[in-house]
Amino acid sequence: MTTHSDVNPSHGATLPSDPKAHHETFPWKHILGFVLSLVLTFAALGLVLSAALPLTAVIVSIVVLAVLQLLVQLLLFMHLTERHGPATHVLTLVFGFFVAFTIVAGSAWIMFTFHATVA
Amino acid sequence: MAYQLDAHHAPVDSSVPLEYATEDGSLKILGFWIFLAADVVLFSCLFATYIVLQHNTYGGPTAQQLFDVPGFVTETLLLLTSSFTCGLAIFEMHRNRLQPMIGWWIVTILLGMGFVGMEISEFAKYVGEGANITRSAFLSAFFILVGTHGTHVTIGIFWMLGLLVQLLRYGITAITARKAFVASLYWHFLDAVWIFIFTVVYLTGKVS
Amino acid sequence: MLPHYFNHLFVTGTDIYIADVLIILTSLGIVGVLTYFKKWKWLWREWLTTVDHKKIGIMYIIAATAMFFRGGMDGLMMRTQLAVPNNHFLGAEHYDQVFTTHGTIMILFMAMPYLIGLINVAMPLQIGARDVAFPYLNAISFWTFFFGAMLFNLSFVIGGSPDAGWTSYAPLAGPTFDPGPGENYYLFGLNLAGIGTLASGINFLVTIIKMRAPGMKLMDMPMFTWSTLITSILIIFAFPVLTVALSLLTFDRLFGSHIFSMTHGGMPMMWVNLFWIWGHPEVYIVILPAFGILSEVISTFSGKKLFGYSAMVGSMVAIAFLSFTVWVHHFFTMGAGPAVNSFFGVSTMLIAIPTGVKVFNWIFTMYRGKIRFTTAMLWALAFIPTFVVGGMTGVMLAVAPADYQYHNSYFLIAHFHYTLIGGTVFGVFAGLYYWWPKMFGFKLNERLGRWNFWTFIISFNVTFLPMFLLGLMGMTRRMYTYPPGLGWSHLNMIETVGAFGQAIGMMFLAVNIVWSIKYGERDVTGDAWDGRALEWSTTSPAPEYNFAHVPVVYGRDAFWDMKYGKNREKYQVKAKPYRPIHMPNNSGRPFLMSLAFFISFWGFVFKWYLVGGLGLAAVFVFMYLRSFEYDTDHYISVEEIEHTEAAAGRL
Amino acid sequence: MSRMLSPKKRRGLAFAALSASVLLLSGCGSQIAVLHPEGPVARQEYNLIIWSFILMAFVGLAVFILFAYMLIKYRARPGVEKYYDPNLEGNRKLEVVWTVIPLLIVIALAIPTVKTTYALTQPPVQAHDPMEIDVTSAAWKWIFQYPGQHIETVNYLVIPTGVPVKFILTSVGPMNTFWIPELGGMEFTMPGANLGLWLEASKSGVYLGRGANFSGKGFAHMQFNVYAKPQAEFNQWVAQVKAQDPPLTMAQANQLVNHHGLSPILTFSSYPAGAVPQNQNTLMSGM
Repeated sequence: MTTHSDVNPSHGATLPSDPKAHHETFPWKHILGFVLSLVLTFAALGLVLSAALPLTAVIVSIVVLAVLQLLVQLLLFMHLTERHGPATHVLTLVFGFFVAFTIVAGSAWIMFTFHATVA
Repeated sequence: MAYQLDAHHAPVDSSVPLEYATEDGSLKILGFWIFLAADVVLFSCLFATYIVLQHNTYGGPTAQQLFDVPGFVTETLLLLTSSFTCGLAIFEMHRNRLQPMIGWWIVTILLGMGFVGMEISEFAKYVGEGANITRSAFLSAFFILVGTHGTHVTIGIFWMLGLLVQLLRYGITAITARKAFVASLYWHFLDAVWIFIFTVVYLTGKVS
Repeated sequence: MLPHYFNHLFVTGTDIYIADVLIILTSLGIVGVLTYFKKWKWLWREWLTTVDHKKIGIMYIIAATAMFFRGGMDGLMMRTQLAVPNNHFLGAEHYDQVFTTHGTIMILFMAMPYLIGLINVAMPLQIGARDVAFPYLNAISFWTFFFGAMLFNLSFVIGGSPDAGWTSYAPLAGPTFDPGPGENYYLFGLNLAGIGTLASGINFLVTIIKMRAPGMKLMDMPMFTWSTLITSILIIFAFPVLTVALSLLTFDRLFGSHIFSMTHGGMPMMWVNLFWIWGHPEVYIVILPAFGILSEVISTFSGKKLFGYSAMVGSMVAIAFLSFTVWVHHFFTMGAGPAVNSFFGVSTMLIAIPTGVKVFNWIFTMYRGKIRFTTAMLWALAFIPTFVVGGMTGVMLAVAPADYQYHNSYFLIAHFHYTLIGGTVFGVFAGLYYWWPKMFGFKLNERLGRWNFWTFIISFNVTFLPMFLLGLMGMTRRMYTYPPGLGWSHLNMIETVGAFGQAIGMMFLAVNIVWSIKYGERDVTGDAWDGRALEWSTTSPAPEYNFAHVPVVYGRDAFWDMKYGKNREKYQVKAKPYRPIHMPNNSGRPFLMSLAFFISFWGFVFKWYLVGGLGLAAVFVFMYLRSFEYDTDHYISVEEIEHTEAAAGRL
Repeated sequence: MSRMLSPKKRRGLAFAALSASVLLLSGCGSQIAVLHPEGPVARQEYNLIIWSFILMAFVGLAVFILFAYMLIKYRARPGVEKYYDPNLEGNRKLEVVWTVIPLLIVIALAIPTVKTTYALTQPPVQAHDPMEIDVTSAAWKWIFQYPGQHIETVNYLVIPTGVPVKFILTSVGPMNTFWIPELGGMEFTMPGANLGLWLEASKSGVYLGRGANFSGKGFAHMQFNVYAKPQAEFNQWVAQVKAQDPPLTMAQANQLVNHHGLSPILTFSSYPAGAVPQNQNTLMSGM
């Protein structure tokens, strides 16, 4: 996080900008993102319909593909990396993913093992 | 509304994208990112519930029997495309071109409506087959997870319609740009959530 | 069309009639006074429509105080019933309602709003800001909390209170075992208040990240502001979980889904799981701000810098992280297998380490200080040993196999009252006495304060210390009665005496407030306690705009530095001329929108879907109106600033 | 720091206070059930309770003594100025000390915790063949079925001493927990799930059991006696039940489950196969 107060632009250039991003005349990033998202979607669908891999491998692969798609949305569409001041939103989002992972993995772990209390 | 400033007018900083140009704009965009992070957690709870209950069909239809591949693939394509067109609208906004921006904005809304329409007919079909929310824990979790996403999308459509009116009325200003940008964040986010529904609910349902 | 329980819409029973009469009389009294003194317009303009963080904070504190008395009455009723074995003061059903409302109100409608109120009052002032980042949203937060609390309380007279415990475990709280509207009140009341809480979390986080006075680095912030930052993060990631849990149970109750039901493949344990994923961070949401208050108060009244500032920050961050990984310790006995229990047991014990670090740092903040025993300091000091007892028994509870013997027993009840009263409530009282002059411009009386303190703290221990023993004797929570001959009777009687002692202690607080309004020492300097952070650098109470000039900060303990520190010269720059100050407009919409929420959710409680739907539609209309509103702010003119500052003797 | 009590003195003081409080707690009459374990499970839990109490008391005393010392020594009084140092803001060494010592204490507590957690999933004494009892909580009564003996009791329990008993717990109503403090800690009863709990009574006697998780109106009355008898007497009791008591009919079984109310003590010489909720806990198929 920045060590300067970023409340007042007139106090100094605390809002860095990326002028390049705003002079593009053709939406290359968006088209790349769209193509990638289609490719990833159909790859996942193909994996499931072809039934070529064992069950666990299929599930792991399609979850990985979904995570890649999430990155496509965040990086190519949502301007996640554009920084105007400290990257608080990135930190918050990362912590959100940590909590989300804890909830999903933790719940599955707890709920699927709770019959096994006695040997 | 830059409450911090002793300036006479809220300054407009031309070195950053228009949506960040006012202090208020950058506060609200940060606030909305944080809201999205909270929404990640909200959906993760619904996903956790679905994952825990997905096999508890209680003699009712299973995911494998219920889901229809062409249907959910079409829904996915509609939403993916709308996310793309929404990105294009913001791209045009950054180039300060109102007409194309509004054009892509309207396309996005229409694609969103198509998605919601398909989802409603999908739900209606299931209910018609007796696979309603009261049939089993699996179906309860399914309808609530997918329905929550659908509700988010519906709210997004009304939101974007409201902004459409404001864009037509005021054009691209620091305020409308910020509002449109925030709505676009929401829309892309819902697309990302759908990808996980596509993967965890529909694809996994077909595979196991 | 009318639901079957329409017939018993109004709850019957002697005490309920008394409550009805009291509520009607109080309401008539308030209406009468307002009308007689022609204060309606004042109430609307100055309070109901305000977006000023200080006024919103005060409204939170007033509401929380009212809820404290309501929850306290519940506590007294419980203790009266349990004073002797086989008592018939309350029946089982009535007792069940009373402990349910006691727990829910104390956690969600007393502890949280007290702390959020104090945060609202002090945090923006501490960082030298003019308001929070989203003042309009702040008003929505308050009013949704307020109407959520009102909805929950309405159950007492219309429809019947919830009676499945504040934890509301399914399937007991499901439609089969609890068909009446009481449980719906719980679900909708909490969900409404939860909306406001989430918004507060986002609001405070953005405020702290983006609106600190120029020069104030994150590691320069007062510890209370740090605790607010961490708490906000916990709120943001914990409250969505509560929203989901409540909504899922609502679906089960209203629309016949089977998430938590006993049949059709539902899993009641999933409720327990989700509830505590929220519930454990919630515990830290109500304790971390109290930690922050404690740091401020101990440092101020020891006349010293906080000992181990970085460690204090680091330990809060560690606690926040760990708080999301310990939730199973609330249900070790639910048989999730030894691996799960071991993991969550050890992760729980780890929390003791950062907590211990904080305790030692507080103690060493007093080392080589000059300790002034004001009432605020007394509450803060009492916090330490009391919270240590709570914390140590917490570690004992984390020992999973031992927890099999403590779970749901009075040992657990004693433990969490030591943390929540010894921690949160003592912290809140310390904060109230400390920031009172900043809020109202006069101090509370110290002598009455000491009476308040000593009566309460002695009675508190008389009430809760015996509970540890009762738990080990096998007494479980939520028993409305018990037979004689188990050795429980004397201890229960002692506890009841203690409970009434606490009530007397609270009466001293009420008397103190009334007395001090009339005779309390005015704070004309703005610096009532020789304070350290920026809130003491402006007038008491602070003007609408907080600071005529936004302060520039050169390090920690900015105001202390300004008065005595090495940067004294830097702070004494010549005052620039005033410039107009940009402020948000007041708005009645947050109030009206929350009222629409209230009406809508009240409709849903009784499954009157038309009322529910229309209310929700009204909420959306208000949102749309806001979206189309462009005239949202105004400027305070230089003349007005000069006038205000002159009146405060600051020109 | 050197002005405070010497380490030796401090340790002595801590030990004295500690032993006093342990004596106070354990010598306080047999009514403190948790501190009077009558079986191997309860005993293991008791040992952990005492060990954690000792560790915590050590920490607690250190805190209380330091706290009192600071309050007395540095209170605002004439002469305090000579110590006063408003700019003191930390001490790395001390901070390391009060991070590392708690960490060691946590380790000292975590190891036996994990060990015991795993140990309690095994039958406590392997010498005897274990027996099984199916426990069902209903609104608001306890139903005990003995699959080995094929008899059923309501609201009381008879077990042989010295024999590990595997309780299979479920519920046909709200959740509850099954708790016999003198024999060991509690475990949940939940509809739709079978949880297991090992307990054993070392000697004969009557122990009090109760439901410990709130389950509605009749919750406070969900108390039951556990009669622990030597194996021979237990067998005799079973034979007597078989000879004297009526069999449970399906209609009666349904009545017990569906009627929400209290129940007197009941005994049945047999029960129908359909009356075992433990056999029906499957979530996937609807039957």
